[in-house]
Amino acid sequence: MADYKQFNPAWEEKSPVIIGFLCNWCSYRAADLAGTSRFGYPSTLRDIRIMCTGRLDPTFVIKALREGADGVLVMGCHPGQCHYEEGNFKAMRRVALLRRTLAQLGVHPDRVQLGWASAAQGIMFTEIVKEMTERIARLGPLTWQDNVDDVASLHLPPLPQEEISHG
Amino acid sequence: MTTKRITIDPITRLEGHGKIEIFLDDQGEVKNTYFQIPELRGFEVFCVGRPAEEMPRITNRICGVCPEAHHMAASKALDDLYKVDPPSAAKKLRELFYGAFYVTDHTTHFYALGGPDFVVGPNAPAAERNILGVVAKVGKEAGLKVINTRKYNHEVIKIIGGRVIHPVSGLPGGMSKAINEEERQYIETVARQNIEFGLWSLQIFRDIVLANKAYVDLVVGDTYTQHTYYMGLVDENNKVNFYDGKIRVVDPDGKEFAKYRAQDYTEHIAEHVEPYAYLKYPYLKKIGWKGFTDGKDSGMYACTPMSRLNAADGMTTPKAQEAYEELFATLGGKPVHHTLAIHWARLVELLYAAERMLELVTDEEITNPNVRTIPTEKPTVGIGTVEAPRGTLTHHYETDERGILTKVNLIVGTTNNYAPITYTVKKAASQLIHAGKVDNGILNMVEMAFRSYDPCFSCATHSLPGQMPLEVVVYDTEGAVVDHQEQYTKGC
Amino acid sequence: MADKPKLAIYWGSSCGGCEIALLGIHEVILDVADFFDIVFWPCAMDFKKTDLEAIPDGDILVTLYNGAIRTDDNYEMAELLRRKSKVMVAFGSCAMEGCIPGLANFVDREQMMQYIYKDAPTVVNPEGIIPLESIPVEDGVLTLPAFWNTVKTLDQVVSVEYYLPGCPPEAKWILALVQAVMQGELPPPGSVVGMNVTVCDECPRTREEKKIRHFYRPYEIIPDPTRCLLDQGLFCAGIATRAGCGALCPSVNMGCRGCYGPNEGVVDGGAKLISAIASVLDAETPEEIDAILDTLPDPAGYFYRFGLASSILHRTHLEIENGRKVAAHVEAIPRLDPKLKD
Amino acid sequence: MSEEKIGVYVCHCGHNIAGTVNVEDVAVWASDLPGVTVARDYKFMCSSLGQELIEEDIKKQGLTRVVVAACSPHMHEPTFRGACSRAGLNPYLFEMANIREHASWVHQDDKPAATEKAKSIISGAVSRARELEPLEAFQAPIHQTTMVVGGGIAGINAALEIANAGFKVILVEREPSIGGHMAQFDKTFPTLDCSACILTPKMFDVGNHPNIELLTYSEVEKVDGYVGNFTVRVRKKARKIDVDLCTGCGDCWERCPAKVVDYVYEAGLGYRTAVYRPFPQAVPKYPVIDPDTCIYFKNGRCKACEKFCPTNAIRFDQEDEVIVATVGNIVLATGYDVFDARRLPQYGYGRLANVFTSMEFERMTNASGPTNGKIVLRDGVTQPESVAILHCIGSRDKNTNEYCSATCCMAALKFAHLVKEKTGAEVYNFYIDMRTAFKDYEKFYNRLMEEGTHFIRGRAAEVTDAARKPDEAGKLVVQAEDTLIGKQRRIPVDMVILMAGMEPRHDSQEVAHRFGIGCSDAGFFTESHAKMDPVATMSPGIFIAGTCQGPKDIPASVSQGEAAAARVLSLIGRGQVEIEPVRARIDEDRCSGCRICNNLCPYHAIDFIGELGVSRVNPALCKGCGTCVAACPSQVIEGQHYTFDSIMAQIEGLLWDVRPSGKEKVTFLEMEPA
Repeated sequence: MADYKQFNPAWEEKSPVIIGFLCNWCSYRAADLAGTSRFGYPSTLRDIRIMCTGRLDPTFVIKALREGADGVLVMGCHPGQCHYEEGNFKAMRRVALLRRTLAQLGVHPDRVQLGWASAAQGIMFTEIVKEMTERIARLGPLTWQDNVDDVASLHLPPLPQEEISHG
Repeated sequence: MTTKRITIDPITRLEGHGKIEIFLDDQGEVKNTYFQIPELRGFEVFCVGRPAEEMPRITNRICGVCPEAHHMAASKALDDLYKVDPPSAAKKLRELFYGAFYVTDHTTHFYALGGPDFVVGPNAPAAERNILGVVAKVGKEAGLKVINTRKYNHEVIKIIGGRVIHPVSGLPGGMSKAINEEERQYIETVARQNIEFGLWSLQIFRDIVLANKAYVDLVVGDTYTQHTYYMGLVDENNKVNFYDGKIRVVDPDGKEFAKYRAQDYTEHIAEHVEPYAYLKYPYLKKIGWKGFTDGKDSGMYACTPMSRLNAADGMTTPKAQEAYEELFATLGGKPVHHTLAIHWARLVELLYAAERMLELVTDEEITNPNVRTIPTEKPTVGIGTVEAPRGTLTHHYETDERGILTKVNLIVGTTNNYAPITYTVKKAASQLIHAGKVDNGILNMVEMAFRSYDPCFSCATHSLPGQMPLEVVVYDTEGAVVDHQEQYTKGC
Repeated sequence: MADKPKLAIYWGSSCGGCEIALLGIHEVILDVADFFDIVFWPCAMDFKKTDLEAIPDGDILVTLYNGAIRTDDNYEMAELLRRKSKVMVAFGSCAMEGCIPGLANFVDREQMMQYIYKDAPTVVNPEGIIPLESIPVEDGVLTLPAFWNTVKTLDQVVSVEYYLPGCPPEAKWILALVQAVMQGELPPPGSVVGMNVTVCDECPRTREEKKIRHFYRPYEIIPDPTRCLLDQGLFCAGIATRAGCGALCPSVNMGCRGCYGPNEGVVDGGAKLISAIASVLDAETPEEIDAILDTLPDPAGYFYRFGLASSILHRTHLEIENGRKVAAHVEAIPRLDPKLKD
Repeated sequence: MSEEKIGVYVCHCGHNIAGTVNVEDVAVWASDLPGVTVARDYKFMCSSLGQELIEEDIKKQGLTRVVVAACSPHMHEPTFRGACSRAGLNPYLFEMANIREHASWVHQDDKPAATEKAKSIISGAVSRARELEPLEAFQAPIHQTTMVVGGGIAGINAALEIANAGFKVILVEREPSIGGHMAQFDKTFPTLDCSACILTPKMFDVGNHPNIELLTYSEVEKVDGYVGNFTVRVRKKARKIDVDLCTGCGDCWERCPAKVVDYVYEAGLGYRTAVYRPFPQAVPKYPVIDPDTCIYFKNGRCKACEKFCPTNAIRFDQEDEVIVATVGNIVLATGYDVFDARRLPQYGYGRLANVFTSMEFERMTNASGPTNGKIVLRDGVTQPESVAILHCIGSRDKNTNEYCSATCCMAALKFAHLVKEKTGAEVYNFYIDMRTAFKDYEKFYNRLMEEGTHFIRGRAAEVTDAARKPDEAGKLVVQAEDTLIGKQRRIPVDMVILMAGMEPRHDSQEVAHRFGIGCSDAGFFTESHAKMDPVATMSPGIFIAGTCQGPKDIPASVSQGEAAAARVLSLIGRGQVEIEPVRARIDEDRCSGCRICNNLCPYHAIDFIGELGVSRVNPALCKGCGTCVAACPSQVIEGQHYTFDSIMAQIEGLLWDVRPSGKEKVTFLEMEPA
């Protein structure tokens, strides 16, 4: 496995996990093309096929972050090229508002990214995945569960970590 | 050494609604008394980052019992923040709304919470000292009167504020909705009934309390007397006003000590922190924090219905003015230092609120549809003050140029009285506990002192409501329980 | 008395509004007092925790729990009542979704202590005293209940059978719940007592196809009293909020803020608002989109006004900073990459 | 939910997957996933044996869900859905896990990582499969009429094939006449037979075919619907001629005083009049009046054509006509644009008079062209004594087009031959590589070398008229490095021909979007599969043929046109087609009528029913993009096959290895203070 400690020691032996939402017509086929053309890219992306980025419910993005993903990548057709005319515009608006909301919750905007790749842009697809992986690698793991298992919060004033752990 | 420890605790520490710890010395005399408030929600902190105009709909969640007070204080702070003057119809609408709130709130307290002590009697069994006890004593129609007064005034609150609990209509520059003639007529009827109700309540007080020497002695007794500064909101003629005016402080001799605009409150009020309470202790900055002692030299001040009457020169409405004069005449002139007199003062205020409602609702401008002034200024700082039933309530906001809050400070009704309450408790304790012997009556005595403030620790801690279930546990040196009683009182 | 079904009513970290709302069922409260043996209601009756502990587990038929979980106290009482009760009802927004107190999940305890006891403009605290969980004083030690970093909802700490939404719940639904219990006609566990449509269903305002070019702050415009507020660019959470209140706020020209929580089947109400509102923005380029969104400050504060503690993310991200967990901060407002234009 | 019996099949795909992903381990691992009753790995799942494996398990083990981990669903989803339905399992209860394109092929350098990723993908697919619901595909009848867009040689052949099979065809052509670029050519390589002679009969057939409705001077404006049932709006531009009266006699254009350069047909080398017929063999034979150049349309006077028209067919007031047609299939054969040589100023086209483009030369050497086939310099009289032919103009060039235009080498050889034959001039070919693939092309190349044409291997650096030596005076000098001898060479010539490459039509992106298909980076239309499905597109019922799909020569274009026709005919023969039931559905009882969704639908499939205060989806118009589903704030719109629950489940599945161990509650209780 690739070594991500070089970007951020917090990774230890782990690798970033990115959930991808790919539209059926452009970006998913771009990924297919990257495959048939054997264009390699980091194994960090785990993608979900949706018919159109217009299907992207922000709940999915939030769910992914909560369930252990370090980032979410939404990819669709280039503006004007959407198979359903304008679904990708809706996605762009939602991601814009979602990122503003998440920023208030301390989630770095780089963790939720939007990109376009047409069915013919296998290379562009791999580059977007590479770039996102590197950004996430620098940010370090998200591990949202730690926020909720808020052990440290149970004692006042905060005790040293090791004493807290059995709290 | 054999120090005894007495814990007066709301059920147990786990209830965490307020706790009194008393430490005795070898002779069993009171050595130290601690009154703890173990709650905190931190509105001042999580309101930062929110748009200021949302405060009337967020800060009212500080207290579900007096949300109207926070709603108004917030709305006024926003007027100040945006340097906008609401149309006079809007101001009148707000004050009318506020009057209805005062009537319900004072009614609740007098009949359901404070009053029973007198009406039913301080030594009656706890089970009878409640609203039902009152009904039993003064008759069924009385109970109905009380319930209906609450019901109708709640309707008024809903008409103007949008909702009975947690109203929403306050905005910088006015109110989101005007009232129509039909609504006005309804409110007028309610206002007239309120006046009747106020007079009737005062009569009950006369008949039951003033006619009973034992009660009067209790009221004027030393246990329930403390000489503090008094604070209240007054209009340009130094008359009592709940919605607007300047803050006036009189010293224990009744002389004006300070009179200032809400915007200057930080020059006059400071807060003291103790490590054993989440609640802070406000005091008069110019005098300073001298611990829990009374007198001219202590910065401790009270802020109750009685304090407001003490701090003002009278009432603007005729019937209330009469009642005002009667009160001071009966209790030997201003200022009145008797804690239990607060109940009487509360009824005077109730009558004033009712009369004021009628004035406002019969003002031809009250149905004017123009109840909004659109702000144009860039926001910076806004401070708003109203008289909440339990004391002067101040909201202080600072924002960036988009009106997003960067700083919030709240000085809430009951907080003002935290020090005097503590003092009362301490005094009662040291007067009633001797040689390690705890008189069984102590509990209710302490509690009465305490309840007369109608403390609302919901507001105070911006946390739980002001339920103050008190429990006395007396331990002998082996820690075995020798005596155990408990009582409840309800804040707000 | 003893063979009457037992009822308990309790508040955690709440404002007391739910209790007042409960009194809003007026005379029926007397039938309730009659039908049930009320074994625990601190705000009204004289029972203490020891009495509660004495009750056999599962002996209480229904506990109405309002208020969120913020301290050890809140948690331990919830835990105890759960053990004693057959049916646990999350009564009101605080217990159900965290409500306004849940907004505290935007910050952390350190921030609160620092500001409230040290930085607040009126505080004079040269020694920098902050309240402690356990405070040694001469002759003994005083204690305060532990104060958590994170506000939790009732069902995040104990299992809950029914939910009664609203801040506070409207009397008619309290009545519905109480009567359902008294008539033994309880809905399947997990049910929310209320409707499965949104506030729009009860809102009399006329709605058009949505297209938002600009958001107005409530004080910026005087809205047309007959048209949908959102259509007029005023934020209203009614589109994504469970009905049942009778659209009270819109009826006084004020947008809904979502106190009844998300609609049936919605997992994250905030996410739904984001999706719906962003979808109808009248903009197609990154610049246009950001320009419109700049007119809607504090989106998280609007979308999660009442539901932050029950949202999927639950609270703001915490980072370890010298041994303490503190709220992570993203300073700049994220903007779309202009390259996304094509 | 966990009562589902799920079968998981991990495909080796020979070495394609198994070479990188440890398929045996993955299969064993998958057998422990919740709900999985059988998990197997197999060499080729798509083989008949592989499919039978699935069918058998469904029948014997009563599987309720099937997951195949293999290639892209775009490859074999239909295959395995078929297997499922043959075994009696609703095909929409099948889920594909793409562990080839999305794992083994892209992580070949990291086998453990590829294996882990394959597990995640399968885990996600299994979780999603559990949430799938049975659906019935729509059966859509195929409308028998076909539309062919583009009247070049590819479109002509497609149209004729279908029409000859007895089905109606609507042929839409943007220009006044069909024929396309082939109609401009003189000879065709390598046989050198006359282009017009082989094209004209086909054009005539099209013009007179009972089954072909010919719409020239027309453009498609809008396309709605889906395979079997497209509604197409065509704008028929006003010819300003009443074709019922016009005989094509030619009096009008002979009398027309407005002469303009003809950039389309004559490639700028010749003129036409304002009322014109592009070329003599044009089909249809009727002229058009070009309002941009007609004097009458400019200043309201003239009307010469009207005066002289023997049949009074001139109609200055004629308006555009909009035709709405319903067709079952569409063939796009919209052709190519010629590279504009001005974009390479170093070759001097447009600046140096005797630099010509290949298309200009085609017209020049064409007997019916402006010079009646004479090869002369710009002066129109002088015959060149030396000619340079520069290859790869706008092809195989990072600065213009990276791709090879495939036809220029052969065309260049053809030109060299014609120059020699007609003028005996010296001919110099400047080439990078000679590309003479396909039947008999190499033979033609050898013939040219025997004819004595010079071949200089090297891309020309520039063409200049700045003489350095006396023998360069008054000539065009082509500067190039001869890479065979490794020397710079300067060749003075009289004429230079630039072999301009093929480019996608300038508006190919818009056209692609209009028809709902994709474009390559360069802008050529994207086929469904580069090898196995070259004339179909990602949109069922839309086919592509000829150079709109990529550079190719006449025989290739012809065969693609006919291939597309065959695909269309097979659909018409089947009579109906299955359409994925991926649609949005509104639960009207729970719709609160907030109207958020109303104007999100690009197909206007959502209506607001005022009296009920609810919104409703028209399934015939809905294409299942899911935009309204995601937007609905009260979550009462369900997206079939891509349901909220199925996607949420897939997220959980994909994150199987990093998910928090349990529910928050549990972890919380662990935190209970001591």
